[in-house]
Amino acid sequence: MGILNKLDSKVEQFESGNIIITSADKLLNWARLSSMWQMSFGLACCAIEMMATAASHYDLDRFGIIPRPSPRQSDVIIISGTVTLKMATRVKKLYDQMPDPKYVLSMGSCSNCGGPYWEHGYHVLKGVDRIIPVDVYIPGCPPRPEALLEGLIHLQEKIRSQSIAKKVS
Amino acid sequence: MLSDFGQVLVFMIIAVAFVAFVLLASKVFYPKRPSKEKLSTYECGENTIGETWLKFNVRFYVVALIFIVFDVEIVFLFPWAVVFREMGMIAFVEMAIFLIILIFGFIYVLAKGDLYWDKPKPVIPKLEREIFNSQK
Amino acid sequence: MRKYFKNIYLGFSTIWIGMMITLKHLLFYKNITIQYPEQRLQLPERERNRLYVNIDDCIGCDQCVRACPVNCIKIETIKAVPGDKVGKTGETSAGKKKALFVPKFTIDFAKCCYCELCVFPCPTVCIYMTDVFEFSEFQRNDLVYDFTDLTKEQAEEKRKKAEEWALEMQKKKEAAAKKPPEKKVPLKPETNDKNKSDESPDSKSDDKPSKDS
Amino acid sequence: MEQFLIDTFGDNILTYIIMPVPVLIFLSLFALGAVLAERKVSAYMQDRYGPNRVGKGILQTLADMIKLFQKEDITPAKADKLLYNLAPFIVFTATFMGYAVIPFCSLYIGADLNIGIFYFLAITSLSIVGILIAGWASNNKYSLFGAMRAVAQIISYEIPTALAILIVVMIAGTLSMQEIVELQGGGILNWFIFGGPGGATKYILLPFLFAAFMVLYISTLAETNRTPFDIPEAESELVAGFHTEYSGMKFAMFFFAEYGQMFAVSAIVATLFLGGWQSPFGELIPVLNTPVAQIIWFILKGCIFVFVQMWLRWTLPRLRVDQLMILCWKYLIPVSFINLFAVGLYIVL
Amino acid sequence: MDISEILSILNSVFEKETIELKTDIPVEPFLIIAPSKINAISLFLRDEERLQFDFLSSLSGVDYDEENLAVVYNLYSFVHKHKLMIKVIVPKNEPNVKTVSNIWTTTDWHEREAYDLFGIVFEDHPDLRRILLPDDWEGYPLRKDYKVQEFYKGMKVRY
Amino acid sequence: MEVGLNHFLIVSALLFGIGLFALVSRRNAILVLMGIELMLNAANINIIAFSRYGGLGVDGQVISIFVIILAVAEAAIALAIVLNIYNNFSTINIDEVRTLKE
Amino acid sequence: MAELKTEEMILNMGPQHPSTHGVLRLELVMNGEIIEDVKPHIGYLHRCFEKHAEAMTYPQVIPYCDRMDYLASISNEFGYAIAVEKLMGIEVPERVEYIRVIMAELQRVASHLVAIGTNGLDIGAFTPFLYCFIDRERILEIFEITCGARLLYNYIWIGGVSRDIPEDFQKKVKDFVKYFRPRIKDLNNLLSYNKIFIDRTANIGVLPPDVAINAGASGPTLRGSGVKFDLRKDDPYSIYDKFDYDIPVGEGEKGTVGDCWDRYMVRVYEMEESLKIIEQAIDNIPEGDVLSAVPKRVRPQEGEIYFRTETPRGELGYYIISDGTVNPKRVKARSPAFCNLSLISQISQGAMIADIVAIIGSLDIVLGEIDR
Amino acid sequence: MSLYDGIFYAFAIITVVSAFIVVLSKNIIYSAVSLFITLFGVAGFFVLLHADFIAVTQIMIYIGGILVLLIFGVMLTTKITDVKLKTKNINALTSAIFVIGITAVLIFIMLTTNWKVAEVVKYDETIDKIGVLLLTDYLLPFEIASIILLIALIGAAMYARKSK
Ligand code: SF4
Ligand code: SF4
Ligand code: SF4
Repeated sequence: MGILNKLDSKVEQFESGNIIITSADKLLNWARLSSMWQMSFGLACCAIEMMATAASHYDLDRFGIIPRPSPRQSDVIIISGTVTLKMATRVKKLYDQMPDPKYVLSMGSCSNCGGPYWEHGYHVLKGVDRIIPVDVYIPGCPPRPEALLEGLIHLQEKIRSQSIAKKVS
Repeated sequence: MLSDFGQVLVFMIIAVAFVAFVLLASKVFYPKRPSKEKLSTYECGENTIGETWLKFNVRFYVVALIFIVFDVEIVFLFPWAVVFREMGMIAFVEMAIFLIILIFGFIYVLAKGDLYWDKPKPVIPKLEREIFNSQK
Repeated sequence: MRKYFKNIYLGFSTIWIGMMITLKHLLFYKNITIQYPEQRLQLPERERNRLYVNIDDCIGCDQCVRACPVNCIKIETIKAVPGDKVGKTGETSAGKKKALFVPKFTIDFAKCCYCELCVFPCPTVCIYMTDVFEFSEFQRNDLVYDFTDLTKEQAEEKRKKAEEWALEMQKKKEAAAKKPPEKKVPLKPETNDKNKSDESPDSKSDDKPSKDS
Repeated sequence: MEQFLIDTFGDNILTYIIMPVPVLIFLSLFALGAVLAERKVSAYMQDRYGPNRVGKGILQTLADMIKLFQKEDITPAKADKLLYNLAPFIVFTATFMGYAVIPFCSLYIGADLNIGIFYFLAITSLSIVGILIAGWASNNKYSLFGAMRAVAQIISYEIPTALAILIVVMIAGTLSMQEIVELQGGGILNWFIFGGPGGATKYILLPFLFAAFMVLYISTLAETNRTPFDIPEAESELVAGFHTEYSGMKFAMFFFAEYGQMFAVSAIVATLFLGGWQSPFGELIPVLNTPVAQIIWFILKGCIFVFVQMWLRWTLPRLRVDQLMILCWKYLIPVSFINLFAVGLYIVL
Repeated sequence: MDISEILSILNSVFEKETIELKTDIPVEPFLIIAPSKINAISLFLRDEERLQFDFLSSLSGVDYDEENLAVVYNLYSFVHKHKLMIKVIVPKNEPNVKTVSNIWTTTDWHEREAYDLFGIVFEDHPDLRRILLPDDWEGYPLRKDYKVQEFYKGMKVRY
Repeated sequence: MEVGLNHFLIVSALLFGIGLFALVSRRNAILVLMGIELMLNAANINIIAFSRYGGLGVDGQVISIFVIILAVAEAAIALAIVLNIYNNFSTINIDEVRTLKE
Repeated sequence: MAELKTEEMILNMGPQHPSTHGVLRLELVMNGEIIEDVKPHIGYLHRCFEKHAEAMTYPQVIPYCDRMDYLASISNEFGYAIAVEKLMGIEVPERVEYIRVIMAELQRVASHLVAIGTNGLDIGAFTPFLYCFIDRERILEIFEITCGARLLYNYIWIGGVSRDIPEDFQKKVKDFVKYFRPRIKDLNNLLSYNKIFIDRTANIGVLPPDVAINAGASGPTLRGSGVKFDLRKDDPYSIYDKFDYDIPVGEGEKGTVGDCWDRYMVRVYEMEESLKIIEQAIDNIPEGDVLSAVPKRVRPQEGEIYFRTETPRGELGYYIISDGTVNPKRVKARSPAFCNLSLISQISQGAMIADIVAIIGSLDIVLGEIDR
Repeated sequence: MSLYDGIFYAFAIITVVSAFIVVLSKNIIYSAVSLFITLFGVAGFFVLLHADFIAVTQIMIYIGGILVLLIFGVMLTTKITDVKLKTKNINALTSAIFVIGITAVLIFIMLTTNWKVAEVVKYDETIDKIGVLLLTDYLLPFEIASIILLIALIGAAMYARKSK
């Protein structure tokens, strides 16, 4: 049991015809990509832009994204800001506590690779991908709300290409 | 009457069956990748300190207690309300006595403050010594 | 007792007022949401987003690198051999002579903090900020942009040329001035040294190129 | 409905089994719609659009459901497996059983118990046990806290609810939901909020009935844990309350039950005070009093109350737990008692 | 009130050696106080009728020079609206300063921060732990000779 | 066999027995209370059964309401006492309390 | 009140918690619902600002200043720029001063809007929060046309501002002021005077003035306790002494002086005062060049300075030591939120778990500034 | 076997089994949950005995009230992960024999007694009859009940207050 266990977690550019995309796939992917509940979790300056994105002007809810306070009910974690070494273990724990399938958006330079702090920041984790697998990197410091939305759309594309079927070579 | 309750039973069975069906069906689909971290208790990203044992307030109990007394009272009130129109004044007086006795109890617990939840008891911080008074 | 009723009154009235405000918004206010992928804001011209380097105009003067607080610009330059034209015309659009090849001009947008400090000191106004912000990637390395117009082979060739020429010059100089032998021309163009900082981030005190700009 | 089924299938067990199905379908559709409506209403109140990208937004909740369907269902290692899994059953079942006595129209009621409203009151309290178990079994501080608070809140507000219901029962003299609705036939002025059928003197009761109506509405709000009474799941304090640890479909069941309850209590309020499925025009316009129209009236009335619930939720801050209790014990219950006596006096005199 | 007046008030109570006035460094003049005396002098500064420095703006640790660390106190008086800057200089190998957290509660965290980042030990501080960095961090990062550790809990620190 | 009075009586007797078992064998005060509740329930079944089959009529039901009230009063007071015991002895094990008292 | 005998429960709030405003972690020692002690743990966002400042040249520090208090970047730059200017003895042109003040006041409004909104959100009111963000967005728009960024501006430079104001700047600002006044009224009706909100915040987290001063509180937190102290008035910098405005202080209108409601309300009033300043300044911006005083090389003489300004959160002081090179020897930022937060364990004793949320909200902390 | 009988047996099995779990379970919360089922089953019996009002009262008071009170009691006095939660049965054997004896005797008496079985009374509406009876024949117990409740209320509140 657990059909979705086979869900590939890495993006692979499938060549067309390589894979049987069933309509079930489509339905499941569609549901996942259109209802990404985000874990309400902010770290630093980028979190403010994330809040602005969720606010009326940009409205994350349009994409079906609502913040959930508990990781148990969220699908996507937006790492919005500087991950410090003190925080890193917690971020990892929170990520771990999310149920599969789950996605990670790295928002802003800091979580991409330490950003402005990459050089002298003795206490800054240089990129959140050192602890958890990141799906989409959104550049910017902070990224504009639109950039976050674009990243989300990017992530949706990635989800769209996922499949539960085995690859047929 | 029995058939009506039978209907209620059917409602219950359908509800249970529905939940069971949905949960089982989802079990077929969802991925299972448990790990130690994933199964650990959520506490804002921290490890839990101590037991999940809350020092519960007695208020919880007192509320339940008072509720149950009122519950019983309500159980009496319903048949009373149904026959109220037919019985008229007698019913009213009898119930009034009944209620007033209980309301007395209610007022007692109310006055004693048993019903109030824990109010915040703010401790206003103080300095050991007055050192500043020009602004007042 | 009066307080009791006042509380009830206040409760209802303030809740009512609040509800009227939200109702007003529900019914009469225009939605202000920008429906992003379909609808876009007109971004102001000063918008600070992804940098763009017009490499045709770049003279490889290194000013932007020194100004950057984050050290996310990396430039390598190769001295042009006399007679070798840099770029198509050998000049910037303003007509300034270009003397350096720029075989490597990368900006790591994963690090950049979009502060615009690199834009102002550029003498040829060839590095500037655009309003492109939609460039999220699946891989972090894709966020490192290289603006150079030279291919690797070309760069290699130019480098060799420059080295040969430098060697030649050195020999010439040695021949010309045998008496003061200490005065050596460095093998590589000076600018190259300053770009090493990225390899040793924590020895911050001396390799910071922008120290005395 | 029942008669119709008996005609179709004969008087066998199948008849009874089919009866709840419309309710289940309605409940599912309602939950899907209400979640979406809630998001839309809140969005428009906040000058934004709300979900509008998934099939123009209409399919949003469907997508949510299918997504929750695929989500891993985590049972925390420290949780009590058996009870943890049992809780959603109890909560959902309790909610659904409440629907058995809600009269949707003159022909359809799940089970026309002659003690219908009393039954409703009792059966909704079953979910208390579910909540307690959920909170306890999760072995999470927030959950337990949330559960205890939820229970304390629900049971305290059951008293004013019952007292407010009693007022209607006193006037109606019956506990059967269907009969209560039938008594309110004949136009808007016969609704119990206007004193039910009766002479002109009934208007003396108007303030009391209105007070009872308010009490009932407020306490049902509290019983369904809606803002401003959503302390058990107050995000800013207790993360997600008793279902903090629940994920996937089990969480969806709680969600489902919550929205189901929203409509159930709204329907009860509508039934008791606003004439249930009765058309406001009575028999004046007979077309508006056919069973189909009745269903529409009923759902409309219910939905209005659901809308007010949403409206309140997106306007108000939430109370603190002690204030909530004070509101119940110090305001609602005394008011209800006074109501009770006043209405009683009116009737006997 | 001028700093020299403050100095003269202080001098009338405390020994001259413990307090030193520096005016040659722009922009602000300041007093240098012996580390052991800081507590007593602070108390005096706060409670003396004419001074009443009831507000401590800032307490900063400084890597002063090769051998010394310093603690800088910026005081302000809400009553008299005057400011004062005090420095305490301690050697790096034995950076002990008396705490003033019993005088201004705000210094509680400030001192912890100075301890955290410079390793200045505040004697008699009620709860001298690291505040910003995790408890198991090595070294005092704001010292000029700080070398960042290679790994922290298995995570690489450097880029 | 047609379900009749005896069936109900047997179930009630079983419940009573189980409740009694809790009463005599369990040492947790709250479990003892649960046992008592079981026994009261058994009694109630009896009363109602007789009210239906024994010609007791609705009177039986009224009586059972009073039984329930007694159960409520008993549970309320007993639990309050249990709380007090717990508060004083930090345990609700009856035996332990007994020994602690001495 | 003696409770049932059990050991105390420790509840973790944060670092991921919806209402700790970022990565703050509070360890609550609870007795039932009553909080006996609060142990704040900070440093989850320690980004080594002071270390960076030592490695940067003076102008390069400014982007990092921005990132300290990311809700009030302009104010952060402002203080730093003035401090360095003082150290170097630069006189900035009048026009620059005006622009800076307008920007700083706009920033103050924007920052208070977030503070107010999140305070409401903590209490459970979601809609006012979004209304605040809508209004804030209007301010960001002004910032964006001026300096191109929405959040972290790098606008105020040492000796000037990075760019002159655009043409329609004045009009936009005036529009905003006109638009915003009635919105404050709406906000008050919707949130500030709501009975539930008052009940939740009045008499909670009372901070007496002497304790506040002793603990180093500043800004609205201090003024909420009734202390009329604002650096713009009491230790004027830039051109704040030219304007006419009030300093609102908490008066205990709904409860005790210094409670959460007072602190909250001080911010609301302050927004109106800021509007006043903006109105007075916007029409009087003198002509001139904004970059004329910007030095080519920023290399202050050896010296040190402690300079403080009033940011939306309170007294932000920069202690800068220059050793005569292009890099500062030490930059210490005395952050207001750091001091304000240190008060929390004092003022939340005996509060309930729901109150602590209100208290955090009313302190208006920004973790970036606390941890730096 | 009619449907009625089937339902009866189902309820009987559920009730008795869960009652067994109540007393035998090591985990007191499990006991409470099984008590929930038992009480529910008893309510089912009441329905089968045409005592609908009593059945609902049973749900309302026992499940909504007493059971919650019991669970609160458990939570207030017992640590959840505590070993003490897992109370064990002492001298289970002797008491089991004793109890089985008594139960057997009871059942024997019940089965052998020739109960006077009257005509099965048919009534559909019990609630108004109950109402009338309460206000007439059972008036005195009714009023006394209020006093008992009053005493319970005040007494329990006092006890609870003392334990604070
Ligand atoms: S990327 Fe920039 S805006 Fe985002 S957290 Fe880092 S410094 Fe702040
Ligand atoms: S914008 Fe700032 S961080 Fe980015 S390259 Fe230019 S100077 Fe460096
Ligand atoms: S400053 Fe301008 S010209 Fe100089 S290297 Fe940079 S981009 Fe090229």
